[in-house]
Amino acid sequence: MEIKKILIANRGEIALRVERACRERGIATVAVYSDVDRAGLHVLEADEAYRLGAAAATESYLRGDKILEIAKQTGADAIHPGYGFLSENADFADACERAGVKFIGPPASAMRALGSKTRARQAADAAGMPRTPGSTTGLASVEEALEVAEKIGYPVMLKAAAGGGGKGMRAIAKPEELPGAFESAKSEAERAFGSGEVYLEKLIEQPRHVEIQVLADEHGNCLYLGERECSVQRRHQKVIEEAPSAVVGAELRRRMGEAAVRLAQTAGYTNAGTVEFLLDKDGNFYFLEMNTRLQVEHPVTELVTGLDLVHLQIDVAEGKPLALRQEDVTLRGHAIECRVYAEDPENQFFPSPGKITRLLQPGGPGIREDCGVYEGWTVPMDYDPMLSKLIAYAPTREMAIARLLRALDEYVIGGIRSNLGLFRRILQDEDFRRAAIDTGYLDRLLSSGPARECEREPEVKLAAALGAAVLETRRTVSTNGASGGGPAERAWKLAARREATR
Amino acid sequence: MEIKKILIANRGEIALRVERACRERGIATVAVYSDVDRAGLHVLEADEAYRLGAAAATESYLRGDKILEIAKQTGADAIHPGYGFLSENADFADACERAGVKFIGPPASAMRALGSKTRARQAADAAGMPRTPGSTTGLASVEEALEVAEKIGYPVMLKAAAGGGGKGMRAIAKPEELPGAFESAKSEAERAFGSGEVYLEKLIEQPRHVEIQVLADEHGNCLYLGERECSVQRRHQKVIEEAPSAVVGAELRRRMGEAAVRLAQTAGYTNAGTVEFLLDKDGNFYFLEMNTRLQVEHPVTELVTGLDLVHLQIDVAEGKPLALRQEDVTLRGHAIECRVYAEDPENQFFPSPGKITRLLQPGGPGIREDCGVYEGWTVPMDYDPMLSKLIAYAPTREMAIARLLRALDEYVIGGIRSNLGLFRRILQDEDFRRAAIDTGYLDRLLSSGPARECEREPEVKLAAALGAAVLETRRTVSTNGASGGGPAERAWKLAARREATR
Amino acid sequence: MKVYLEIAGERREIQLERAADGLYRAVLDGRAVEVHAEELRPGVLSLLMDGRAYRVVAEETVESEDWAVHVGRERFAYRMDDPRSLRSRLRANEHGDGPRTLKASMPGRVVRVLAAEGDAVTVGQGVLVIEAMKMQNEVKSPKDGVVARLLAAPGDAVGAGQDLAVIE
Amino acid sequence: MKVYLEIAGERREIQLERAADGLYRAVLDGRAVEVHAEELRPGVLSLLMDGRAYRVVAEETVESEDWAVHVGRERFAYRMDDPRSLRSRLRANEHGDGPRTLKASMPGRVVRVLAAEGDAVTVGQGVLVIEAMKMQNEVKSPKDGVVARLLAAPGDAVGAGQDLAVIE
Repeated sequence: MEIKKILIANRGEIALRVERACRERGIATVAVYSDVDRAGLHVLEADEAYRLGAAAATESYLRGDKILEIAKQTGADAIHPGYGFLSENADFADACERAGVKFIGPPASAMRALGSKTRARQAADAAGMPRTPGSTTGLASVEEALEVAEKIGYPVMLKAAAGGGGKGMRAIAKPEELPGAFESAKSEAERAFGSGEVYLEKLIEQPRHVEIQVLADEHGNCLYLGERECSVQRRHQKVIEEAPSAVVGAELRRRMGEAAVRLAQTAGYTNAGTVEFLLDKDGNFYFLEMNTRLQVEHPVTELVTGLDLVHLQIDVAEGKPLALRQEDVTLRGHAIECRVYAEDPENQFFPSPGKITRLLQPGGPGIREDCGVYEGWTVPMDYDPMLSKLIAYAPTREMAIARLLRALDEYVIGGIRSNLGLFRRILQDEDFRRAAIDTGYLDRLLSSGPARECEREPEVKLAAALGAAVLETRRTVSTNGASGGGPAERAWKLAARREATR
Repeated sequence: MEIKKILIANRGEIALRVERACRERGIATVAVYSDVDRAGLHVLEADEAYRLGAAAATESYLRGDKILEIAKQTGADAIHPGYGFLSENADFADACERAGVKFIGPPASAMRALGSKTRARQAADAAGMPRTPGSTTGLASVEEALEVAEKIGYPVMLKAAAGGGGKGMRAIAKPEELPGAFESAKSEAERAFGSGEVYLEKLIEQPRHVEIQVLADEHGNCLYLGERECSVQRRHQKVIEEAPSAVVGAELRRRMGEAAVRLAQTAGYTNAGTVEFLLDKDGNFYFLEMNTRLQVEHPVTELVTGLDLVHLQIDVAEGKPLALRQEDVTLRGHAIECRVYAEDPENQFFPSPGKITRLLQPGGPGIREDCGVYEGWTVPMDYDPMLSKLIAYAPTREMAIARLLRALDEYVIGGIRSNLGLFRRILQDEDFRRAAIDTGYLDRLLSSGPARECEREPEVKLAAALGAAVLETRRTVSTNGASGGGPAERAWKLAARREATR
Repeated sequence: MKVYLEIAGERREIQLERAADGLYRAVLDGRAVEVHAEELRPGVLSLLMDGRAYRVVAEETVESEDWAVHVGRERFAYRMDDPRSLRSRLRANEHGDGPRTLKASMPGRVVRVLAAEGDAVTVGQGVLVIEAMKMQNEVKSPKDGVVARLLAAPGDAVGAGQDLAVIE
Repeated sequence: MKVYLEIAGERREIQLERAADGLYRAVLDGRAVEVHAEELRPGVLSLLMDGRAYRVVAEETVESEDWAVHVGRERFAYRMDDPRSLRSRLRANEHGDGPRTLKASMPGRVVRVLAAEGDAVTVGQGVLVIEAMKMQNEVKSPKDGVVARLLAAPGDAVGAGQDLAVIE
């Protein structure tokens, strides 16, 4: 089946990224948007665009019914869900199938088999792949929890089966802590996910987060496309991802890859997916969970494999058998991605939505930016605060780090705060540079105090003062300000507005 | 020797590209600029910047004396010449050496050995590499020319030994044409290059232009980094370049590569260089000339090899032995570059300098742009009209073409004319798509008449009319125009200016 | 508000009414259309018309009276045709049988003058040669007539749109 | 022209004189410097000072009174300190012992109000909680005092810079 038109049920950079792939294939695109996204790039660059509703995701990007209706009305053959929103919603995938619209992702059955963490752990056992010791079904009582914990040994992790983002998760060092944690985790999970199912697993100390990209066609073929290391996390959210991992060699890669492929095949998985592992200090890996969609960090895999995952997703959705064999997949060079967020590192990473009044974007050799914003865009407060993904590719990890630092120097985001400075700090950190990272790395770095202020050179301070003065005088003398007006003009507007609203 | 500071004796995208590499290595950069380039990006992004003189290249970028003086005063360890300007000037390289400033390029002796086409042909013979049949020394008389032509057989090419850009070049089909052509080519060469030396070679019919990138260190090691196909040319100027060539297989690549390496080693070549060949229909290749510098089209080689040529150039200049062996050099995927020029394809490709009033640049997966301009930049009329190099990388040639077309759709250059439309035409052309190209391809395409106007869809025409109307009304009602002012405001300014200058 | 324009070789009369934030009701050559326009940054419009999305980018040409919009990959030159508009009035001066001014279409340097003041010239005949970026271009007479004035001499640097000669 | 500003924690007095196109002679805290400034596009300056090149980018914050310039990778917040400037006058209202207005530092939604009108509050005490992008932030009192007025209620959407409460 040749796909002629795709509705993209998403927004921001990922919607634009899918649109670009579609245009490269001559596939028409249908964008959907909420009220605050009318001026979004994904609307600008689509062939068709339709309004979903108000800003809240529940009124817009989570409205599977409306989205499917638009797909039918516009004659879209397929829906690409991106990541987040409806991308792992098995009911939506089912509804698409019933409506005869191809959902670009795995079948609902595979999503369900892997969506619950306890069921995924059962699938892992069925596939004969290592996972953390612990339960594979929900815990019925505190007593059962204590029993399991005793068997696997403390410290243990209590986790919500439906979990995500660290909610309903508790690390437990000794038996006395378990009863209280059990109750609070259960009720937190109940509130967050509508399911209080929790289970126990052995806590792996200082693990690395290493994940395997898999790709399966609808004819039983499944490949692994190398690993990504995502150990740099803050509150269980990935901040920097890279490929390959500095500590994964060919043999470990093959073993993890083959395990991931077995899991996917056991669950009848198709299309792109990611199997997440914890990797301990001794090189043992443990199945963590499977993400049944394209991931935010897929570009690092694309850069080191030379493949295009969205094109491959569409190939698979069209029913084509994979044109690649496992031995055709080779890794070359090193890629690192920074998730650029509208958040203020100096203010507990609080989100910083608002208007981007100044944007200078980096470029040049080895730099890819998957970006969904532009100068003048107002970052809505209603969604994930990711602005852009800045990715560097270079022959070696060391050069990729240097290249990213160079690109960060070129990058200016004004009007809102961003975490660009955080990346500079990490990329210059000795531990990161020698790849001595684990999932606790970033929290340790941040709790070690604020970034050491490098002594600013007097000339730079002088240039800043003179630059500010020159800009101010230009603003003042110009009768016709620049777009948006200079500071002086804005101050005037601000005063006028206040007068008006008094 | 570790290089700490580099002066970049160039402008535009290549100066910026070298600055970026330097910043990635922690090397300080010194920019130089002519009066019309004060607002150039290479000045903005440098650590230091010094004025050379008036716009004309002879007053600025060709002033080796001034440039070397600045290098000495700023304590620069090395000079990167980019391409063009002083990059193949052996006297300048000599002067650098005498001044103790490292010239990032081959030694003057190698430049001299390969700079004259007749001497380069002698070097090719010494290296035992195939070249076109014909003379290897200047022709003393018409009689000698007739004799040589008789021996190699018509049609023949008469060429200037010091030539470039097609000057002093004549294709000759039969003996009667030779005497006239001999005199006119000689005097044209004398005027253009200060040397009337001409020689004869057999004309290869419908050849492809295929060149080999070589890289040699100062310890006798030399590698070839695959080939580039540059057959799409207009008046002997490359328009589109790609790597690899669709018609070069592994065996031919090895033979051409080894021949190129032999030539470089015979001439004592170091650093990056390019050996150009003609490739005939039967797969025979003939040495054409060697370019003793980094080429405009080096990015396509970088994308398919995963290497960074400017970093490698600096490594070599620092005296490091090459860390790569020939078997480490592998090609993956396909890259195509478009040279974006300020020229008007609808007006005989006349240059179109002036202010870029609107610039929307493409991006996303697989797109690299090495660009030296920005919205608001005034393209000077004094230099080469290249604005930017747009490069697409993809797993296959077909996908790279589709990706470039997608990127071209995203690209808008306003205020001046550009050749973006020409690339769309070539990339959609059936012959180009099946790689049925030779150095005469583009001239044939262009002489086949103007681009077939695709019938514009009525909706697009409607959108254009409504868009224009909306923009016009917004301009009219806005009391405070956007940056630069709207059309209406500009019309007013234009009128006011006329009044003032009357 | 009524807008008259000449675009893609067609004259259009557009009645435009702003209905709500960004929404316009238009009557174009008698046909009613609704269009939603969002200006992302000055000169860059996102247009939605019946579900179809268009990127319309205004090309601002600084020194000329030819405007253009880019819709997707296509460029549409246009002229405002409102007889009341200043622009139309400016343009009107350039038409008719009166004197016509030759202008430089791009910045460059005058390298040759091919006709002297008082010479008769025919339409299409070269009057001056300008060089930029090492290429030469002939500036041609737009009509049959006489070179009334030469405003540039060999060696002069000229800017785009600068007057070069007047043909009567 | 004289400019007073507070930047990187230092007060600077800058006497600025435009000498030629782009060239300024400045006296900064008594020291004479020459600087060449080229504005590439609004807010983006190329500064040359004694051969050193700096990229100075003005950050335009729409709804706030804090300005900043980015020089290379560093961001410098600054305030104009000219007593005659409107901006300084605006800011003066916010200082001293008088009533102080609590403002939203970013757009969001008020989810909780932690103090009622008439309540005494101490410096640093939370007065309201705002949520944006699924994260919550306490808005704290800038001084010891009494909540004179509450200008927002739970559920209200607020814009950046919007007044939330007055502390007297």
